[in-house]
Amino acid sequence: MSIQISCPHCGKRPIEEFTYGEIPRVPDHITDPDARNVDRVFMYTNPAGVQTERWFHLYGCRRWLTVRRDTRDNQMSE
Amino acid sequence: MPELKSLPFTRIVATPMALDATIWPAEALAFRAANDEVLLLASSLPTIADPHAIILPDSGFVGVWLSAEALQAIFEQHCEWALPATRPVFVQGAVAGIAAKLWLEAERGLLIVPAAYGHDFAERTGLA
Amino acid sequence: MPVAFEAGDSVLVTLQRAGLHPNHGGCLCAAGDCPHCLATVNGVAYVRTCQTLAQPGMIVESFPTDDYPHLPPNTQRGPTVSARNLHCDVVVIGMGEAGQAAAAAATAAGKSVITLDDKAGQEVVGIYPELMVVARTDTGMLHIHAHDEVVVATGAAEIQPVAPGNHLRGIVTPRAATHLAAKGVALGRVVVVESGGAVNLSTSPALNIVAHRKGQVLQFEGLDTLKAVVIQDDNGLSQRIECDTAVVGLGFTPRDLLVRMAAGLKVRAVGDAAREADLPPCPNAGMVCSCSSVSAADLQRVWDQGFHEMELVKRATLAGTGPCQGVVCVPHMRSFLATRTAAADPSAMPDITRLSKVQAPFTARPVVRQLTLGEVAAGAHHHATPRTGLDAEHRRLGAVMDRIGGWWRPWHYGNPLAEYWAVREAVSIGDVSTLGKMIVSGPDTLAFLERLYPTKVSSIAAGRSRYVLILDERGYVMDDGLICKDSDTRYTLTFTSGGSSHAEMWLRDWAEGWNMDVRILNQTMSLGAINVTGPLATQLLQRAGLTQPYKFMQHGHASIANVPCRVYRLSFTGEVSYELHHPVDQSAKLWRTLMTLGADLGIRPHGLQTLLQLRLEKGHVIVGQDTDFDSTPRRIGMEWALRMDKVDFLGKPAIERTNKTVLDKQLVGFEMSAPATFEGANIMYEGEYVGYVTSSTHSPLLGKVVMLGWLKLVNGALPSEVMIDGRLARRVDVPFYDKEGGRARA
Amino acid sequence: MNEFQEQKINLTWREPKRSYDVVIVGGGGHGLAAAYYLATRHGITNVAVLERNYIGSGNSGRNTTIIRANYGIPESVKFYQRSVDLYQSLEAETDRWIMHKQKGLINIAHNEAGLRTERARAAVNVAFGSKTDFITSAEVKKLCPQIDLSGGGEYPVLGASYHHSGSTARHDRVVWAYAEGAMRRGVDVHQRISVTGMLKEGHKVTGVQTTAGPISAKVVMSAVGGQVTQLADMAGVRLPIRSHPLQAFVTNHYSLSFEPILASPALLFYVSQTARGEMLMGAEIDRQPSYSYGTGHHLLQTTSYRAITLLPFLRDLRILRQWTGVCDMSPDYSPIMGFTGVEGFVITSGWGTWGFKGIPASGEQMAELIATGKIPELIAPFALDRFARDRTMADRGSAGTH
Repeated sequence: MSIQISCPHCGKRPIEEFTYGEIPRVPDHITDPDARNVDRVFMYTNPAGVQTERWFHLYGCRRWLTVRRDTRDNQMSE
Repeated sequence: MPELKSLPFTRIVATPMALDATIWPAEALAFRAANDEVLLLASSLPTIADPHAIILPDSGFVGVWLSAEALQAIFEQHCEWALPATRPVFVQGAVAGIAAKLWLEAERGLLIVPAAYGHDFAERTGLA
Repeated sequence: MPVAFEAGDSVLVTLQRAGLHPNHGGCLCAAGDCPHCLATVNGVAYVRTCQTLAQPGMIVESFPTDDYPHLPPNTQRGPTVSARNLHCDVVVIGMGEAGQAAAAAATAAGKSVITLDDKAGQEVVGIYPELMVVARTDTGMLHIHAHDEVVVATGAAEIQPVAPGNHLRGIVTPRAATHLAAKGVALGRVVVVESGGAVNLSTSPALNIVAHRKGQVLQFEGLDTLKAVVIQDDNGLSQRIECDTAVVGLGFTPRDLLVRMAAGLKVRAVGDAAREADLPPCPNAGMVCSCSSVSAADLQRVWDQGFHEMELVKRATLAGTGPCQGVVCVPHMRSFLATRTAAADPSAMPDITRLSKVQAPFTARPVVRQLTLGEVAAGAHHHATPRTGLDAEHRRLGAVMDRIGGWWRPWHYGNPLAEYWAVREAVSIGDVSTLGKMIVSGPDTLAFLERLYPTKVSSIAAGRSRYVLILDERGYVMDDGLICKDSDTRYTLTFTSGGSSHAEMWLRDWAEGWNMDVRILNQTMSLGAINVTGPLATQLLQRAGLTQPYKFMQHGHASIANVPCRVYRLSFTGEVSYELHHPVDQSAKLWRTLMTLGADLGIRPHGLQTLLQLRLEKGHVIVGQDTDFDSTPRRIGMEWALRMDKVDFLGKPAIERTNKTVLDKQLVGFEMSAPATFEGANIMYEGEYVGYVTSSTHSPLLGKVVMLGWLKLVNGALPSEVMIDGRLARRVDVPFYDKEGGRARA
Repeated sequence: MNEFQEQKINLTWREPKRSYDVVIVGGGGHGLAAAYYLATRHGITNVAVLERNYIGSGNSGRNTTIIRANYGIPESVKFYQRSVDLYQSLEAETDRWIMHKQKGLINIAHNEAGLRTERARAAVNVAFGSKTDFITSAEVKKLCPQIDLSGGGEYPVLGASYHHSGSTARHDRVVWAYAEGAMRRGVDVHQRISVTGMLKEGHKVTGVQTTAGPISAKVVMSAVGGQVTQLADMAGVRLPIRSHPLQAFVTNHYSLSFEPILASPALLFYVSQTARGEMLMGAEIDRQPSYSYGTGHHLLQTTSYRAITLLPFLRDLRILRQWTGVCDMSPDYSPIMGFTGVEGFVITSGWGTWGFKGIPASGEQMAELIATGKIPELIAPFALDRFARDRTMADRGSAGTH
């Protein structure tokens, strides 16, 4: 096993059972619609720290769940 | 060797509230696959209090009843995650690299996988 | 040469008893730390003989002297052992005093404990996230999942001497001397040298100790085998003592690799594994790293070249990159660097008692104990490829099967040309069970789909279907499929086989993101689907029980061959086609009945190869084959599938944005004379590369080659004649066949 | 003394100055190569390379050392072929042994889709000056006698593309050859200095704030791998980058007898034998973005399983060590090179899992860009603004991980 994700429906399972998703965030200072669209679909915050992300439990309930994960050490906080 | 057989499930997708309130037929096995989804093994259908519920027969899963010992042997070799101690219990997750569903009773259990993976699952777990 | 052994002897003890050294020479530790007893055992090289029990018939080979071991010849398949998953609260690694105490304490606290010990043949390979301890045993792999903590009680390794001649046979650590003596191995005349580490061999009365000195070994003398040691005492006086075995004590370094690689995990070292490392004297001559043949002189040379950090010295000399992973050389490298750093900068003078001033050992990385690929692979599987309900049927019919779009599918049944003509002139069936099939139901269904799809969903009538492009947020074509309206609050959606695995995630993600009151059911693997296609398709289905006629793009329920079917009238091949979606456990029954009923109509099944040929004649795009990452509807010439007058749909802002740029390339059709070129062929125009062919086939019916391909605009226009495979090809409008579409609607 | 020990390199360390013409952030292959080419091709030597750890400590020291140009789109083939050419002459140019060895790279197809991809790869490679042939499974067997063409009965070998110039070189030595060559010409390389911010005048970048104090520069170039998003953020630039771990492992040393580099895009696995005789294996990136250098057992387990499917002899080899690098992936799997829209700040990034093979060409082209202030034609398609301009560089051929 490696990193585990807690699925609220199924319980703790290895990360390999899940598919990664992400919540794009566009900074407020980008106001031009085209620039906002480019940022939304291509740019990433890519933080070295905690980020909120979505995982789909492909091998279990087949539903999305939301966790907060520290990208430096993969610690999950929710 | 016991083999995987098609299971006559009914698949029900409805609001979690409607599923919570449903009274399942006696002797039915109702597996809560997700908050809003139930896999039902029963001879009759209950009323679901959701006018938009999707209720359909589903032959897409195969399964096999195995003794607790036989299941234990499979899990030990092919399942990385810990099974809960309570019985009876319904759990889901990867077994032998395939999405499996398990209904565990005290002395036996039902092991369920999508029919599309039945061949591989049987081969990997020695059920074939 | 056969060697006798006693039950319980390690291979090392067995060899030593016979007067053999497993690996030509070097100090032995007999404790699994050093590389000097490595040998090839039963064809597996790099086995620690001190950790391996001797077995009858075992074949032990020492290393070739002038090369590494040969690659083994194995041709057998699969992992060599199986894996077991175990769960507990606490894992204790190492069953010495500290380990036993830790295990007892955990047990007393009501924890479930699993203990692992080298001496019991359990070699811990690594500690991984979520406290998974991986151990190899001779009977298989253990994957132990600890819920509370892992206790590392692996003790300490003895530091080995570095001096000229330390590659000879006859040098052992104090522990090894004790162990070998206890096993009755004759060590001859023994000289004991305490070089900073206390040596107490009084428990081994069998030893013939001829001298016991404090000081440093200046030299180990001998050709292959030790003949004498030269010792310098603390007063600087040196003495040469003849002997057969030298026992040198230099202190200890904790066996803490497992702890260091598990930084951030609940892993605790106890006992000697938690002790501070002793630091040996700065090595001046002799072999520092025998795994990579790095001498003290080599360390000095790279220091002089400007390599002053542990990691850089490691990389420049390769010290520490061999089988023992630095256990032997790291203490000496640290001592060397601390001494040189101090000499270069007096203010950095290292205090030997305060190791914080000495550079840390290099990063600890798995695997701590070596194991073969065949062992580590235990319990692994390939990504499983799903099979349709007709899989056995295809194989029975002799189909060539291929992994296509993530499924096992029939490529052809031995005669693709006959399959082709069956569709064009009679009737044929094909397995399309792999299509994505999703039901969406609920009060928000229409609003949801309207926002998801670029078509005007509200204009689809109940009982009708519409072909749709599926876009991602970037405005790129992600998939295509059908929207089929069942009722105002319920729709069935189909996706391509390749897109089906993604479809459910995609629908649920947006339904949640937009907070839509919908229920979603994925029926992809629950329903089989058979495409009945050809001019005689309707006739065949009437024989099978179809009572009502279906118009093009109409759908409904019917019993076909006594199987409850959802019938979709459509066409991908260009001929009249019906898709029959049915319970997957009845696929074979339906298939066989249709084959029987159609026998006199000339029915044949068709595989994917033929289907791809038929659709290409119709110019239908295969998402993923003809499209690329950046395929906007404009680039693939399918803007007709968008309703830009809708308020919003997924990808609309991106389409509006990209539409402002100048069009650079388009997916277009080409024709040329036979033979067909391969898919991927370059398209050239006036000697310049202008694109490539994505689909290509020779059309039996049209008697020419038809293709789809990406074509760059040259000076703002699409070239009308290009060179493909060195031959002239003409750009033409698609479809190539039945341009009016009359055949599909018949 | 082993034959692979470093003999010739002499590294010269100097105290940092307060001001340079060019400050390069990141002392890996890309940063040091740019410094080297600035010095050797353009005579610009008032240059500092800042490395927060030791040189080559990031992905330059954590890769699988493969050099190739068998990409899937013309722009990439041309760019990487330039890198292949520069690598081939690097030993002669620097008089330093980088252990460069041409081995040939076999990319195996296991199904019809794979055959289509490999045929297409060969065609576009040849069109743009890179030598790649489509070969049959029998020819694969000739080049790699150890292969099980049935793929363990699971993944049969149907054909392959064979990239003649597929090569390897010792990663550390490439780093040191560039470092020494730059140092010898006056470039300063500083280890253990971290950049903590940008010096700015308005939106313009005028230098870097570091753990060793402020350092001003006319041009700041990011050659950072791993935490490039944070660095670009300091300059006010948003990047389309996600950083993913990539793991690899080696076996012990064995007698040299595995000639080619062998890759299976379908099995997501590749292998070569190093000059020292280790079998070096890699797989796909971890799916979740992360900066963790931690290694997992799952990767080792599944990659070993895939490896022995094609090469059963690997079954009895002992694994020595596994490690992890952090790869900056762009949305179209192509690198990002050039101007950033912020004056004084240029970037070479998005190297994904192909950073090592891009080092010479990236260094050379970025040096030219800095020296001339103009975008060289070879890297113009890789500009950051391609996403906004709808000119992405989707490269199916780079989706392999080696």
